[in-house]
Order: sequence, then structure tokens, then C-alpha cells
Amino acid sequence: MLAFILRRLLQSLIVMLAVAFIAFLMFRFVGDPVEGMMGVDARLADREALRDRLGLNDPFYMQFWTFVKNAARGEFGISYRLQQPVTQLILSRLPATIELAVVSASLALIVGVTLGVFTAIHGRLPPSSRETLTALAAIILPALALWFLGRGLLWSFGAAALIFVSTAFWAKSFFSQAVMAVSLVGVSLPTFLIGIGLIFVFAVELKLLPSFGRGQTVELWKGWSTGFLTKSGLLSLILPAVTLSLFQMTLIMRLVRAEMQEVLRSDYIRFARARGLPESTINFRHALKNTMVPVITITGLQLGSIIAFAIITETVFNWPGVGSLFVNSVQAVDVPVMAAYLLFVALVFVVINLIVDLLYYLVDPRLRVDGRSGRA
Amino acid sequence: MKIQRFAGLAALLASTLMASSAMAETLRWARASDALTLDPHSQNQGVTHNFAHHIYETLVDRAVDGSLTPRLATEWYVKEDDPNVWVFKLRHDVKFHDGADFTAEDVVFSLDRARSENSNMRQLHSAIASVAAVDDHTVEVTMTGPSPLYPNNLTNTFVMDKGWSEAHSLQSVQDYAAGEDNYAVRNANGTGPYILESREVDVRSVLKRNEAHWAETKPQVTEIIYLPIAENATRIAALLSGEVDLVQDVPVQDIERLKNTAGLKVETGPENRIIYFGYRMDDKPLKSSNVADKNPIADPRVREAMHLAIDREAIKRVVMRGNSLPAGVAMPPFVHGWTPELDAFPAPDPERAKALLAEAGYPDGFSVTLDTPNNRYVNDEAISQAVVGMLGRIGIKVTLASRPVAQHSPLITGDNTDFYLLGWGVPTFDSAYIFNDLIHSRNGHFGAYNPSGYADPALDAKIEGLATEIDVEKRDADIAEIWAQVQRDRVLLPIHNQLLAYAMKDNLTLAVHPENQPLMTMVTYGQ
Amino acid sequence: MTETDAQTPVLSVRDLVVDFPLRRGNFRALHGVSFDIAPGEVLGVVGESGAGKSMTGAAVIGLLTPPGRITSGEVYLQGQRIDQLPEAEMVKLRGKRIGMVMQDPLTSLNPLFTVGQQLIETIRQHLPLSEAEARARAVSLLEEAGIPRAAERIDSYPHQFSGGMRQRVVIALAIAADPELVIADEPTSALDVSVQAQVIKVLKKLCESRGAAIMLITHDMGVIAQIADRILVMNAGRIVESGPVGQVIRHPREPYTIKLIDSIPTLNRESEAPVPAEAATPESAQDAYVRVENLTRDFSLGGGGSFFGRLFGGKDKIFRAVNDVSFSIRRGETYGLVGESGSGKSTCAKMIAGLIPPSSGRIFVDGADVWSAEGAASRRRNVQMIFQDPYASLNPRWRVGSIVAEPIKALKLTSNRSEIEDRVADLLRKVRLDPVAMRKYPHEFSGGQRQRIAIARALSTQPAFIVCDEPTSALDVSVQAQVLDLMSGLQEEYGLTYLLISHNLAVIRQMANDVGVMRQGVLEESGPVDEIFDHPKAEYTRMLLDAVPDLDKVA
Amino acid sequence: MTEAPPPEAPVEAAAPARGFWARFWDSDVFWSYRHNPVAVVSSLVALTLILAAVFAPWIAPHDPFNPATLQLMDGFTPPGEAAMSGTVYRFGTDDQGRDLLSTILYGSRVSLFVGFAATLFSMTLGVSLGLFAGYRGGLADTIIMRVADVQLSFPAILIALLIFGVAQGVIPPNKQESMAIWVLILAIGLANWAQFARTVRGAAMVERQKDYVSAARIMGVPGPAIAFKHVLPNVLGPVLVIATISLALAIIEEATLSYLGVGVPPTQPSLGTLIRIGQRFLFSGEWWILFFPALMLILLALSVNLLGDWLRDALNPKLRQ
Repeated sequence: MLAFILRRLLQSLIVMLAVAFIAFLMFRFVGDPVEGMMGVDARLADREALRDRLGLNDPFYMQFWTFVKNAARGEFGISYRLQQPVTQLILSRLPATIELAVVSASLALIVGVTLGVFTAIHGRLPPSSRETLTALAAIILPALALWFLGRGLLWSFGAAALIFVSTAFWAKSFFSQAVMAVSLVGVSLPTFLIGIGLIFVFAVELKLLPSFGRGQTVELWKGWSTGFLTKSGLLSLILPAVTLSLFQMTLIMRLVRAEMQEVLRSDYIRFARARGLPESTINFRHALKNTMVPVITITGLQLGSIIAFAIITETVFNWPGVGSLFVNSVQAVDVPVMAAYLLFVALVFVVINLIVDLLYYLVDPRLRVDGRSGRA
Repeated sequence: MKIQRFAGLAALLASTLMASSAMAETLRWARASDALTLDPHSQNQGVTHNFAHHIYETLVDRAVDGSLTPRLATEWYVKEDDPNVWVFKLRHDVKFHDGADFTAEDVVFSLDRARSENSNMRQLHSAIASVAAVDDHTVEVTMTGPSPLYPNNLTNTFVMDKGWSEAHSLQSVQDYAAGEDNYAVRNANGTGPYILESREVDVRSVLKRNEAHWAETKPQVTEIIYLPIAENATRIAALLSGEVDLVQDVPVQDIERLKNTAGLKVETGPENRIIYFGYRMDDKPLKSSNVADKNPIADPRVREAMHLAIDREAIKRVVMRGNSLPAGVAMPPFVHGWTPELDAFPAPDPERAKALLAEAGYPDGFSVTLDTPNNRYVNDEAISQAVVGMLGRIGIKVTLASRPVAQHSPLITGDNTDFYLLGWGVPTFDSAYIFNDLIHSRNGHFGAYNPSGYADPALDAKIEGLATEIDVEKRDADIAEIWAQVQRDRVLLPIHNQLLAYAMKDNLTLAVHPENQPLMTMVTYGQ
Repeated sequence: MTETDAQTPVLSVRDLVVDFPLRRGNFRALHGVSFDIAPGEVLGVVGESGAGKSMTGAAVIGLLTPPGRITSGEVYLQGQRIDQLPEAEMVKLRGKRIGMVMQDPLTSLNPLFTVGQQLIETIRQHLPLSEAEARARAVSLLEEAGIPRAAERIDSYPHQFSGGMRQRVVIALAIAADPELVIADEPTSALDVSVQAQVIKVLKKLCESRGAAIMLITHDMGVIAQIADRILVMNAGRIVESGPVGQVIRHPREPYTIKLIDSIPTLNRESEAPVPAEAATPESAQDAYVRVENLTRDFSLGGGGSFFGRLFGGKDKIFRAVNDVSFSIRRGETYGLVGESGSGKSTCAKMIAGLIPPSSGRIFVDGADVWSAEGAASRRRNVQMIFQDPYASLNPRWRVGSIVAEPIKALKLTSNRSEIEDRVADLLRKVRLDPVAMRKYPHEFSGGQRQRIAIARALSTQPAFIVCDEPTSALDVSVQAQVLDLMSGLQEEYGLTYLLISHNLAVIRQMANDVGVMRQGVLEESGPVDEIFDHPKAEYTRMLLDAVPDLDKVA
Repeated sequence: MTEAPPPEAPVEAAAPARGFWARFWDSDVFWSYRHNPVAVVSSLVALTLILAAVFAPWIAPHDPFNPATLQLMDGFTPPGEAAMSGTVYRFGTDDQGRDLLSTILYGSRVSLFVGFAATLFSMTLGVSLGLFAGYRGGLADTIIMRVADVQLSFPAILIALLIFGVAQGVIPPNKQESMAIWVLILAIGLANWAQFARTVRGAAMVERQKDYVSAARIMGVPGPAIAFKHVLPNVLGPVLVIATISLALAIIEEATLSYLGVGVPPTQPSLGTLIRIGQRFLFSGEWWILFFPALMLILLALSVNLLGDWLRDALNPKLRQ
């Protein structure tokens, strides 16, 4: 076990180094940082001088070595754009991103797993055409009625959505098939479009939710400011969290469904039936736990990528997290921030991977006992 | 991070206490980007200066018409016996936010700091030989030579408190290339009409009215919440949903919609910025052209054809939705040296343009790549795109290369472009500012944004002479001559001057500032 | 109903019809099956794959896989009709009144729950017991099922038990709530012979002590002979014959039953011993066509083997799969290698065929070391292999013609297309398949046919030596007989030399001249087949022979 | 043998081998296609869109990629209304006076080309690496899969951004526009190979244990030949499924990259570029500039995704009946 963790740590180190290298390689090409730093009046000679001072004229390997050396000490230098220590900058932005990521990840996980299980259990039989027609009629007719009554499209859509959710109770296989199809819309739309659409509907038209930022924040501890404790903070979280989670939610749901269907076909589930266990025990005790084993890895990786994935969501909602910091830095060629951000993402990846491995140990007794490395 | 906690509490308190007071007016001010730093001498950048103007003050200020007005200096003149010395008389009874008195020592300190090694403002003060305080309210600035226009360079140079700065070791500007941190980046102590309450970079800054400010009339806005929102759509959405009161960077296409929205209004006005196209016009072949043996643009007839191909009115009407002033000269009307004659432009004449091309030996046109930024100027990419079409119609096949400005600018400063779009603001309101960087041939001190290859030693000498010429009439004549030559040789291909638009709640009034540096002190409430 | 007895049958099935509405039309799996099981009776249901025997069991307990359904007929449990019960009622029946044991103990238990958790949840589902009481009952059940130190092991996970032990757990689970009937679907097919016998005994003992009847579904007549009271022979969804075990096995009436029983190889030599090849003088090993000398093979169990492992000083765990094995095969003869799973016999086969290199030791075929550079070329021509699973040994995406021709092309024997085609047709005829087969894909053939295609492929390079790794263990007995016949025929015709790997002692006895018995990588004993089978020297061999269920042991 | 398999094909000899089309029509996959209305509809939609894109030069009323023919003054004409020049544009025009119908046809051509080429590229790369890793095992496997893991945890967009950034630096500025589309393909392709590699590697590890591979090895068929001739055909099913989904993904990624400001030149816009341009006019009332390209993108991605969904089920042997 210890050896295993050590081995993983070493691998992680290699991963971090590789990412650092790639990041570094890329930054040489994204643009000239001097441009943003000097302002338009600067003379060519001054530009050259600054390049020299920044070490941009040093040989490549020297620059990389300096970078790694400093990064190992948690030193990423001073942001070219904002002229503050990068570490401090990233730390001050971290709470926003982590809160957003945690909420979206939980949302994706809870809704994804629930829907995945639901569709796996109830989606085995295609809905009868009668069920389909009743359900469709129940959804479309009230919506049309509302529209004709002049309540507007949003009301109609709202009503349709509500009734659609209610089909989960009375038209289960219709609901699961429909969820499968509708969920594809979530992955067929670019995230930024979803975000802008949500802003348009919920902020501009309905004026229900804030369109940008984090609302009021409260400082908890050592600069960790949270939006969880204020109403505006919580309201501000809704749209970005939904936008960010939609994609992962769809993936998790489909993954859980596929794995669960596989598990439900296995011998031990058949045997559990033969033992006379009730359906609920079979689905939620036996099948679900077995489903989680393969789901953990992929989900872990997916959730890890939420933080990096947030760059687009954060941009659209002006969410003050590390993602929007990164995008702003890319535009200004703020190399120290970009490098630190990429390493940060790599770090998240490495940590999540370790957690996933440990979770494996917890969930799957086959790994716990013989203590050998590798996943079955 | 202490500020933040404090600010949270303060904001809470403030909002509860002041809710009843009719005088208290909070303004939520959104624009596309944040000030880069609070250090007033670190960056020479518009947004940063704009923010700093609320906290710090300059010696002289510029009025909307471009003229200089007193601010911390009440009067200034060239010393009678020495044309190289500028004398500034300072305002009395001015206090910094921390209560310290404003004196000549502070000005000396600030000017020295602004021209120190790491300051990005030092270019503006490169002609200074020394600065000295004569008495508590008089400062003498000795120049290396006659500098008649020097006060123009002072409109963005802010005065810091010497005592406060020394207490926080701020004598030199942050050398961030060396990894230094600096107190002034995140803290401010100025004499300005607003006091910094809290600041989260890129997120929000809160400013409170300075009740001890020297000005007689207090601004109506008692609190400013400054909110940078980078995405255009999100920024406009925030205004539409009532989450902000004022949006400074309004995309032209949204002006109509906002005007027609109940409760909102839009103010528009010209910006002191010219949008133009530049090209390589020396004899070396173009890098991106199918004509490999020579440079077609070097032929004046080709340049004329290109000018004739452009339909500025169409660009104004469609791309800019009417929000531009088409230009015939690469100089905003605010700038000293501008005349209506220079700014006249010919009606588009594609037929004549084609004939000229044929005459020059390119009956079938030629191909060239146009480099355009896509996130810098109002609809920059769309303008370029429209021009691609117009040039296409006379046979010049243009490939459009569109980049963020961070990648676009190096192409120009690094001589890596054949044909490009650029915008040029003129903070000094003087033609020399344009000539120095756009017209003068490139060397270590001039022509940083002139990749045209256009080089005329006589013209260069004339440009250099403008800086020290005291004889106003002679200088004006020189400027006119230079412009005449530039226009004759068609060194630049001007398109238009940008119009700025500010959108706000309709109970506010704020006029557009030509340098896009509006002061919230100017905001008035009521119809 | 025939109620001559005072007793009501535990299970009574009448005219059971099961249909599978498939897309190519309806497939009728059971065509009106009727039978009774008396209380405490053990009914053996036997038949080849596709006979419908498992289907009958699944239909009784109500666990037909969709879209299968009972179209008509009736099922009574203790006189109560159960085939039309709603699912909610059926759930209460399962486990409580009808228990079930499935084939594969490795997959029947949920790997993520301890044995105890699974037992306790089953017990508490059916009996009003507290957690502690259920646990006590679970322990005693495990003890009864013959699990040593049951009280400790109850908290172990399934993977910590061996296959045989797991099947005992499965049996314990099946009888946890004292059902009246236990349906055992091939309960021993996945187990080694030595374990098989014990598990059968446990099943019988547990059911006897509770008076539970058993419906024992199996393809193995031997197992039925061992414990069943009555036998039901099924074929193609119908009952062919039924009656007391002794009677049916000794005096089968129906032609199908007769054929079925005839095709079962037995340990007792009925026919002639396989004739040694012409020059069959028992010479020294020098003459041997295949010679295996001190063959050893180690496997690393990982952990320490990799680069990182070494970096952290992890110890390389070595597992010796084959340990110093030597034997030889004379030209034209068959050498049988027997052993249970994990004995290393397949590893031997793979080393000889050139699939995995030995750790030490040498293999000579026709005098050439097959693992030397020169030997490899001759090995490819001379050595071929036939595999166990006819479904996995043919590439499903290739046409049969290409499959059979592959060795010809790989060894560049000829590249003329029509010549290749002729040869393939010829080969297919040799294995008694229509040459049209070459245009089809493997999935269009049955298991026996596929194994013949595999043989045709093995023959296509005209090898002298064929390694046969369990060539018939995936096949039904009647098909097995055909394939074995074909192999013998080909051996005679072409003077082939075989290495026959099998866990089935009867098959070895029937086919081999010499035999080697392997156990845990070691060759326990080796010698002429009759000598070893009739006078086994090694304890292990004797145990193996004893464990084989034999029709002759029928009570 | 827990239960009887469905009846096997008629035994022995003489059933004639059927023709390709007959077998195709009767195959399980096509049967499930014929009986799945969602699959039929989505494939028809996808096919229509793809054909419309391919034949855009013959269908589209204008050539939006030729700037010389554009009427700037016709810009922002609403759908169905007469423009300044008197022309009526069915879907309206955009800010450059381009006919939107033509533009989305041409634009989806670009998007589809990028999508197909990127998918093909990532497929080739992923399948080769996956086969190599799965068939070879050992250190090569560890390294490849580790890289794939890392890659999977970085969103494709981020990776594509990085690659795009590097390409910007490597390619001389005046070549960048002509290379842009290839860089895009490379970037998206490189960002998506890991899914293929993982799947193929998993499948290859299963396949290489199969006896037909052993049989080929005994004959001395060399490793790469086994990997490609034997293993590859048997892992193509899941590859096809992933290819479908990653086609949709590539189209969306291209759009997102355009949104972030990297991508094809605006004079030859893809759907993504059109959406980026269009979203500027979301609040200003010119809804059609965003609406039609977005609709096209959704239809395209959704129909391809639905097809992939069906294919996944149809090719899953365990779901077959």
C-alpha cells in the first residue's frame, strides 16, 4: 500500500513535470508579454531591455530550469498583467472556482447518478406507443394552452418542463427514454451558448437570477471568501453551476446507465433475484455498488476536469475564479499566471487520481486484500 | 486581505445606514476590464489611469475639448529667464486621504518616481533634467531643452504622498520582472475625490466619496462599485437586468436596443482615436503576396486605388451602425493640426481604382494578407472583413488573419506584417504624437508602430524638430507640411474615428469622455 | 394429475411451453414439458446444450430472461399454481420455497459484499430473525456446507474463497430459508473433478437433512448417476425419456438416449487401445518425435516486476507454473496430459506450441529446439495447435476460407489464389465440411463445426505434430465423440503426432498412448495410459480417478 | 451454458453464402436500425445536413466566401425582407451582408470538414496507440495510458488552446491563415485521441487473449500484422461508436474554440465562427444571425449524437436479442 502510494506520487511528479514542460513550451509562442507590459509609448530599446530583465532572451532550457526551480518553492513570480504575486493571485481566486466546481460536481454527480440509475432500471423496455402518446399529449397540450392564453413562451416552457419531470412518476419508461434523448442536447450545445441562453432567460427576461459575479461574499478564514452564506451569493451560484454541470451530468448519467445495465445482467444479480431479494435491494444495494466501481475512475477524471472546464463558464458569467483569471491572462500573455494555472490543473488531476485510487480500495475488497497494485 | 473583510463589513453597514439617506447615491459602474494596478506610475494604460483619476490627482487635467485645466496645479508657465524651466504653482489646502498635507515635496517625489527606471510613465518625462521644490507650493521642472508642450504630458501623471510612500518603501516603481511585490499595487493614498474602500482585482472595487476633498462642489455619487465584466453579452445583460447602473464599453450593435429599453439611456460621443490601415510600402516584395518580385503597394497608383476602393460610409452605416466619424486623415479632430480639408475623403470609385491598378501593371490585382486584431477596437474584425470585400471588388485578393491584440501588436512592432489594422489614440492631442510613432522611420526612439518602411530623412528631421520648437506658428506650419506629405504619399489609410457609447439608468447623466476616461464626479442624478 | 401417491408432488409441471419472440420469428424453447418431483426426491435433468433443461428451471422459478415467456402450461408448487403469480408474490416464493444454485460460483456472488452480508440479508428477507440470530444461522449453514472455521470466514469476501468453497456458499445461500425445492443448474460444471464430487455430496446432504427436493440440471450423466433418484432426458425442448436413474442408464429405450449414453467416453477401456504407429517399438527417448526436457516456467505476479517496483525495492513475487517437466512423444502417437485447473498443463502446451518462452528447459520437435532461431521456422511448419473454445479460436470477422488459408499465406507455402482455394476446399472436405463453408463466417456454424474448421486450419500446413488444448471440453458429448473420431481418423491417415491436454480422464484414456498427470506444475507420473489408469502409483492420480463420476457406479 | 442459445444456423453444408446486401439488410444492426425511428430520423437529418453542406456550392444562392461579391449595405437584413439592394434573403443576412442560408451551408461545410478530419486524425492516432498499448503491454502500455489519463483530465478545449497557441508561434505569420484549418484539425484531433486509445486498448487486451490470436502467433504472423488484421477488425465496433460521438464533439469544440477567438478566418466562417459573430447580436434584435447557425449546429450535433447512441446499443452484443 505504501509502495503503491509512493509509486503513484512518483508518477504524479512525472506528470507535473511533463505538464510544466508543455505549458512552458507553449508560452514561448502565445505572444509577446512585453507588449502588454510596456504600453504603446515604449521605445524599442526599452522593450529589448525588459526582455532581457525578464530572462526572455535566455536559452530555453535555462528559462525552464528557473521556472521549475521556482515552482517547486511555490514561487510563480509576479503577474505581468496585474503585478501581484501569482501565488497570492491564484489563492485569492481559488475559493470562487472551488465553490463553483464543488457545487457543479455535486450537482452533476447527484443528478447524473440518480437519472442514470432511473433510466437503467426503467429503460429496459421501450415505452409503449400509448404511454408515449399520453405523455407527449400531457406535456404539449397545457403548454399550448398557456401559450394561447397569452402567458408567453416562458410559461409554456416552464409548464412543459414541470410536466415532463412529473412523467418520472407515471410514465417511467417514457421518461427514461426522453431523458436519454434530451440529455444529448446538453452535449450538443457549446457551453458558452447554454450560459448566454440561461443569462438571457433568467437574468434579462425573468430578472430572477444574477447574470454575473459571485454576489456578496463573506470571509471565512485567511482570505477564504465564501458565497455560501449570503442570499445573493447562493443565487449567483445557480446559473454558472447549472451551466458547468450540464455536460458532466450527461456523461455521468450515460455512464452510470450503461454500467448499471451491464451489472443488472450479471450472474450475481440473477442469483440475488433467485434468493428472493426484493427489487429495491437488488437495484440500490447490489447493482448500484457494483456500478460505482468502474464509474469511479471516469467520474473522478471528469470531475477533475470540471475545474479546468470552468474556464468557459467563468468567462461567460464573469465568475471571479482562476478560470477567468486564466482567460484574461491568455489575452494579456501573462505567462507566469498561465504557467501556474496549468500546473494547478495538473495538481488537481494528480490529487483526484490519488483519491480515486484510494476510493477504489474502499469500494472494492478485491484490491484491499491482496494489496497488489493495479486495478482488476 | 484585511481590506476585504473590512470592506464586507463596511459595505454591509453602509448599505443599512445609508439606505434612508436621500443623498447617498451608489453607482455600479461596469466596464470590460479592470485597472491593472493601483500604482499610478507603473502602467501607462487608459483603463488604469481612468480608475486612478478617482483616487489620485494630476497637476493638470484635460478638458473635454482638449484644453488643459488646473487640478493640483493652479497655474503653470515657462520661467521667464529660462525657456528650459517649467514652473508649477500648487493648490493650497489639499490633503491626502490619510490626512497628510499636499506639498511641493510630494510633487517632486512623484515626478521623480514617474521618471524612474521601472516606471512606464517615464517616456513622458524623458525630457526632464531635474525637479525641485521652490517653496511649499511651487515646483520647478528643469528640462534638457525647450519643451513647450510638456504640460500635455502631465495629464496622467499622478501625485503620491511622499511620507506615505516612504513609510511603505515605495520610492521606486515595482520591478515585477525581478519578482518584486509592491504595497502601492494594492493600496492607494491620493488626494482625489474618492477613497478606496476595497478591491478584488478583476472582480470589484469599492470607492467612497472623499468628504474632505478640496473641490467646492461635491460629486453626487457617494459610492462607486466598479465591476469589470469582460464578456460583452454578460455586461449588457447585467445592465438590462438592473444589476449595474452604468456600462462604459457598449458594443455598437447594442446601442439601439438599450436606447429603446425603458429606464435606460445611451450617451454617445467621439473618442480621440483614429482607426486606420497601414501597409508596407518600401521596395522589398511583400511576404504574403503572389507578386514575388516586387511590392505592388510601393506603387503610388496602387495605394490610390486602395484608398478609392474603401467605402467609409458603408462601414459607418453597417459595421458601426452609424457610430463613427469617417476620416480622410489619420488624426482625430481633437488633435492639434487637424483641418476639415485634410479630413476630406474621396467618394469610393471602384472603377477608377481598377483602372489605376491596371495602369500600375496589376489588371488582375494581387493577393495580400491583412492582419487584424479582434478584441481591441470597436468591431475591429468586422471592419477588416468589410475592407477585404471592398478590395476584393477591385481585384485585390485579401486573406484575413485575425488575432487577439496580444498577438497582433508584435506583428507590427516586429515588422512581420504587410497590411494591418490599428487604432491610435492621441493623449497629448498633438500631431507630433502621431508622427513620432506612426510616420517617423523606425529607429530605437521613433517609429515603434511604423512597419511601413516609409523613410524620408528630411521628414524625420522635421518631426524631431517639433518637440523643441517654441515658435508656435513655425511649429504649426511644420505640422501642416508633414501632414501634406503624409497625405500625398498615402502613408496611412484612415477609416474613421470611433464613437464611444455609455449606457446608463435614465436618471443618470454622464457625457462621453473623448479619451474614454470619464470621471464619476461628473455623474448627475435627476432628469 | 396422477395422484396415486398420497403425497402431493413438491413440483408439478404440466405442458410447459416457453417462447422467445425473436426478430426472426418465434423460437419455441420448450414444447410442452410435463414432470413431477416428489418431496425429498432428486430429479436429474440431462440434455445437451439447447435441450431446454436450464430453461425449464428458469421457468419454474420465474426468472426467464426477456423476451422469453411462458406461453402455456402450468407450474404447481405443493399443489399451488405459481406460473401466473404476480411478480410481488413470486419474489416471496424465491429463496423461501424454491432455492437455486447457479453454474458458476465465481460470478454468482456479489464480489463487493462479504459472504456473511449476503447470507444474512437473504435469511432476514425470509425469516423473522434478528441480525444476531441471522448471523448465527448463517454460521451454522456455512459449517453444514463444509466451510472450515465458518465463524471467522463469514466476514470474508467471495474472492477469498476457492471455487469449490464458493459453490458451497452458494448452496448455503440457496437453502438458507429451508426451501422445499432446490433447482441446481449445472452446479458442478465449472469445478474440477476432485471438487465436483464433494460439492455434489454437500448439496445432497443439505437437501436430505431438510427434506428438500432437488431439480438437478446438468449435461453430465456421471453427476446424475451419482446422486439422482430419477432422470429426465431432454432434447430440443422436449422430454425424451424419464425414469429411475438405474433403469434409464442401463436400459435406455429411446434412440436419442441410447446414442447419448454411447457417446460418453468411460474410464474403462472398451475398445482397442490406440494402436501405436507402425514402428511402435518402445525405444528410448532418442527416437521420440517430440522431446520435452526439464521444462520450467515462472510468472511474475507483478508488484515488483515493473520499473517503478524495482525503484522502490518491491520484491518480485514469482509463481512457478511449470516445474521441471520432461516427457517425450513418439512419432504418430498421442500423449495425454491431465490435471486440474491451474496444474500447468496449458502452460506446457503453450510453450511447446511456441506461444510463451520457457524460463528454462528445452523442447525438441523432430530434433530441432523450437525456441532456437533455426528451430522456430521448422516449428511453424511442423507444429500446430487446436484450442479449447471454438468460439474464440476463429476470428469472427474473417471468412472461413481466409481462416483456413491463413497458415498457408503466413508461411508463404503458395500465393496462387486458385491453388489456395483448392487446398482450402480439400481441407474442409477432410474435416467433413462442405467447401461452400469457406464463403461463410464462423458465427454461422455450430460449436462442433467450428472445431472442425479449427482442425482444418491446423492441418493446412501439413504439420506432423498438433497440440490439442482441451479440444472437446466446450462441446456436447455427442459432438465430442464425433470430433474425437475425426481426430483419430486424421491421425491414422496422416501419421499425426498429438499432444492432448484434457481434464477429462475418460477422453485421455480413449485417445492417448501415454499419459502424464500434472499437479501444481509438477509432472506427478508419466507412462503408458493403461498402466497409469489401472495401476496408479501416485496418490493424486488415484484420487483423480476415484473422483470421476462414472455411469457404472449407478446404484 | 446457463441457457440455451437461440437456434444456430442450419447445420452442415449447403446453405449458399448470401450476397453482401442481403446479409447487410438482414444483419442485426440494420434490423435494429430499421426498427428504431429515432435512428432513422436522426440519420436522415444528419444525411440531409451533410449532403447540403457537401453540395453547398450548387445549392447555396450566394457564395459567402467570396468577399468581392458581398453587399455590405445589405447587412442585417431580417429574414424574408428586402435588403437595400432589393434582394430578399430567406434567412436574412449577417453583419457583412452575407446571405445566412448560404453562409450556414458553407459554414457547416467547414465545420463538418474540421469535424470529420479531426475525428479521422484522432481515430487513427488513438486506434494505433491503443492497439500498440493493448497488444504490446508493458512499459509502452503504461506510458501511453498514463498520457491518455492526463489528457482526459484536461478538457479538450484547454488542450486545443495550447496546441493552437504553439502552432501560432511555430508557423510564420503570413502562413497562419491558410494553415488555420489544419491547425484546428490537429488541435482538436490531438485533444480527442485518448478516448479511442482507451477503448481500443481495453478491447485489444481482451482480443489478444483470444485463441485466434494465439493461432496466428503460432503460424509466425508478425505482431503488427496480427494487431491490424486480427485485432483491429474486432474492435472496430466501439471505435465506430466513439467516432460518431467525437464527430459531434469536434464540431462543438470547433465552435467553442471560435468563441475563445481561435479558429478559421472570419471571411470563411465555420458554424462556430458564425455563432461567435451571431451572439454579439443577441440583445440587439438581430436574432437570426445567431439563431440559424445555432440551430444548424444543434441539429447536426444532436442527430450525430443520437445516431451514436443508437449505434452503441445496436453494437452491444449483450443487448442483442
